Amino acid sequence: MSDFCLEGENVHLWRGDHHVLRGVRFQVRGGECLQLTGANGAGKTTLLRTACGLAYPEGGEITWCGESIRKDMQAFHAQLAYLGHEPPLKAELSARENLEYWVGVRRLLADEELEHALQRVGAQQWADRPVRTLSAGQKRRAALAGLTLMRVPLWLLDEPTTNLDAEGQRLVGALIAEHLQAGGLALAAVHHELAMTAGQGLQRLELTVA
Amino acid sequence: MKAFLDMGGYAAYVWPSYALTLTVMVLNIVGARRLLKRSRKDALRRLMIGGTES
Amino acid sequence: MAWTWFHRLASPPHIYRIAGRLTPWLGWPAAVLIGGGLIGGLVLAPPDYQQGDGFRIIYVHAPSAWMSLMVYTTMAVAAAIGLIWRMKVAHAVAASCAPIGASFTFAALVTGSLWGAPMWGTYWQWDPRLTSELILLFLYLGYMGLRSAFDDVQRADRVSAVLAVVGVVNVPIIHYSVVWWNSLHQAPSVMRLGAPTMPPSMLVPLLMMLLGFTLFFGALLLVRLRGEVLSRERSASWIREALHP
Amino acid sequence: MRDSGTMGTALRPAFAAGGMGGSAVPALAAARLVLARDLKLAFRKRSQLVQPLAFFAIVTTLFPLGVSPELPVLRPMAAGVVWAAALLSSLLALELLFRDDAQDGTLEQYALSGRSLTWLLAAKTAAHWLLTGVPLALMAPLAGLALGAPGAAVPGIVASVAVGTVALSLIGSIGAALTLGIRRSGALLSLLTLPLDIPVLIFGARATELAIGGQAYGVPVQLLAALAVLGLTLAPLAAAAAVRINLE
Repeated sequence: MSDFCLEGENVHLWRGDHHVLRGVRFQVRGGECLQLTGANGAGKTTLLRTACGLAYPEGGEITWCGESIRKDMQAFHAQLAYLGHEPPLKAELSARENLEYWVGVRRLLADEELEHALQRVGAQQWADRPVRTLSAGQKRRAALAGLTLMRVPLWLLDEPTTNLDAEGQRLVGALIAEHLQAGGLALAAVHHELAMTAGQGLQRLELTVA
Repeated sequence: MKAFLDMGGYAAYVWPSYALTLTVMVLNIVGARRLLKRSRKDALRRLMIGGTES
Repeated sequence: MAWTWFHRLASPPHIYRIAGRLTPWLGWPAAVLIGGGLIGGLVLAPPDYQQGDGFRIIYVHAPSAWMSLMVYTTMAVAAAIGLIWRMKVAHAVAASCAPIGASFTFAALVTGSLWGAPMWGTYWQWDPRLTSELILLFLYLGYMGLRSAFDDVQRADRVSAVLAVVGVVNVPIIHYSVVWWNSLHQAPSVMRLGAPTMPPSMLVPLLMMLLGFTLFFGALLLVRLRGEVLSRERSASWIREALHP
Repeated sequence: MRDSGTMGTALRPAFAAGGMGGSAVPALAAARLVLARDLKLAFRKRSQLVQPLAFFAIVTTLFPLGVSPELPVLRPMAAGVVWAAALLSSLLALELLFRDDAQDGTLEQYALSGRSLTWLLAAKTAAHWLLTGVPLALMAPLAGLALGAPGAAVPGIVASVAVGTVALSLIGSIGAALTLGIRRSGALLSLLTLPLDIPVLIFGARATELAIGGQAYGVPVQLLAALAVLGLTLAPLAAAAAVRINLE
């Protein structure tokens, strides 16, 4: 239903003397989610950072919709949302304020939208408390709300279920499934399989330690 | 010869200048050679460990 | 295409081989020129009518000062090339430049102070040339400090390259601001460098020294460059070739 | 079970900033938001705001104690003292310029926002200036008066420090961006930044000196402004390049 497509072709990357990514290949199309699995140090995070253009591969190429992501990096970035290990939230601001600034840098945000997203992750109760007072799981949920608010086709998620309870993990699965159904695509580094209905669009790529 | 060494009374300034500059040059030569030698040794060590990688 | 030629020239094995072969071609002429310049400067050149034999310091001070700026510029240009084209060899050149440049900046500073001492009656004056040279030394030290703060050579290369480029934009600004500052407070420098009024017997040794130092820098750079290129290289095949001929 | 298995029922408009939606934020508006965020954060953590100013006050106090309490002795050095203190205070706050944002991943989000990182960093630097440069410009005359400057010198001191700190913040942003990935970067940051700050020090101290002497200080202030403009065009670019490299 959509022609979005993220592809990695023979990607090589070193960290110092360590050959982390050794000719990695992948292809994710609209409606698909690629789970990256592998032991610690296998390069899951590195591959995510390479896919979004933060890290520069020494060999191979990443393409978005058939064009190298290096061609117009800014336009490519406008189409992706990256969620790293730590939710990018300021401890001194409330969850709501954090989302206003974080998402606001990218797009105009209507109040109802923000309200809806906060509700979706179950944040109504604590949306106005300083992030400093929130639990790790609540922070993660706030970050997920930010993710849905970006309204971008490409999600890059690094361990999206960390610190989440069983219900939170199902929430991640549901959000991704919804995203895929709308034609989006996702690349997720995971330790445990995502809690998603098997079948539509779920793929796996196993990375190994050098 | 003595007049030459005396440098018209400026010996205390001229000779240290030349000595220092030449020392800097010699140290540079030694430093550069040592760097090359160490890099060679490191590269060989990596060859031993890395085996046939790429 | 011109570009493939450019990249093959800049490929590490090629550079390693060429640099090794070229070193003596720069090193020996440098030695001859510097030796000739020394004799010309210390023996053949007549004493200056004002500064007597004290002016002979020019034959080591001026080339050192020239090196300090020339090496910094080389470093910045190499760093910019490395940043723009992601060329490892260019970064290796920049890395090789810093310690050479810093050491000659130090030499220029000390010889300048020794030159000024009999004229001023003190070893240190806030003379604009010396002050600029001192700041340049700080720039070198900052560059080397930044480089050594990173474990990853790749990152050290790129971060310090940004600093080198920023620094080279600033060098003229710093120089002119220091001259401007100095003109408000004291008389101009006693160090006249490369004055066009010099008689040939004084000028020729100076030119020999300048050229000799430049070639010497080239030779040093090539030796260091080989080391830096080796330490950046991961592909084993050519290292094996290069080290076991 | 509220959250799971409800796919499709939620409102999900098409992707907004994906090149088809028109609601993407222009660079300037995004930069303004970054500026507002930094200001709000600073006022939530007031102690960090006050520290550079207290530092400035202490440094200027050291000179009468260390040199002489007599104003005729202090007056000739007042300009230099004020500027050296301003330089060091501005430097003190620099280490924090990008540190927090780098640690919590905000900088990464900026780099991946699809907005110009140069603009966003320029906005952060503007916030740094508003939070340290402006208060310093307001405090500098007090220090000047305490060191024997006449009351008529106040406008000149404020003008020179206000303009000079713009350049200091910009130059400093490069240093802060370069040392982003280094733990305990304080000393290195000073070593990188201070030599580049020297022209600002020279022109700034000269303008202040002229103001204290009751003379026209227009020329050095114009030179300071020229440095600030040059910094404005180049520093955010260099800082953005350095941040990208450190995020790599």
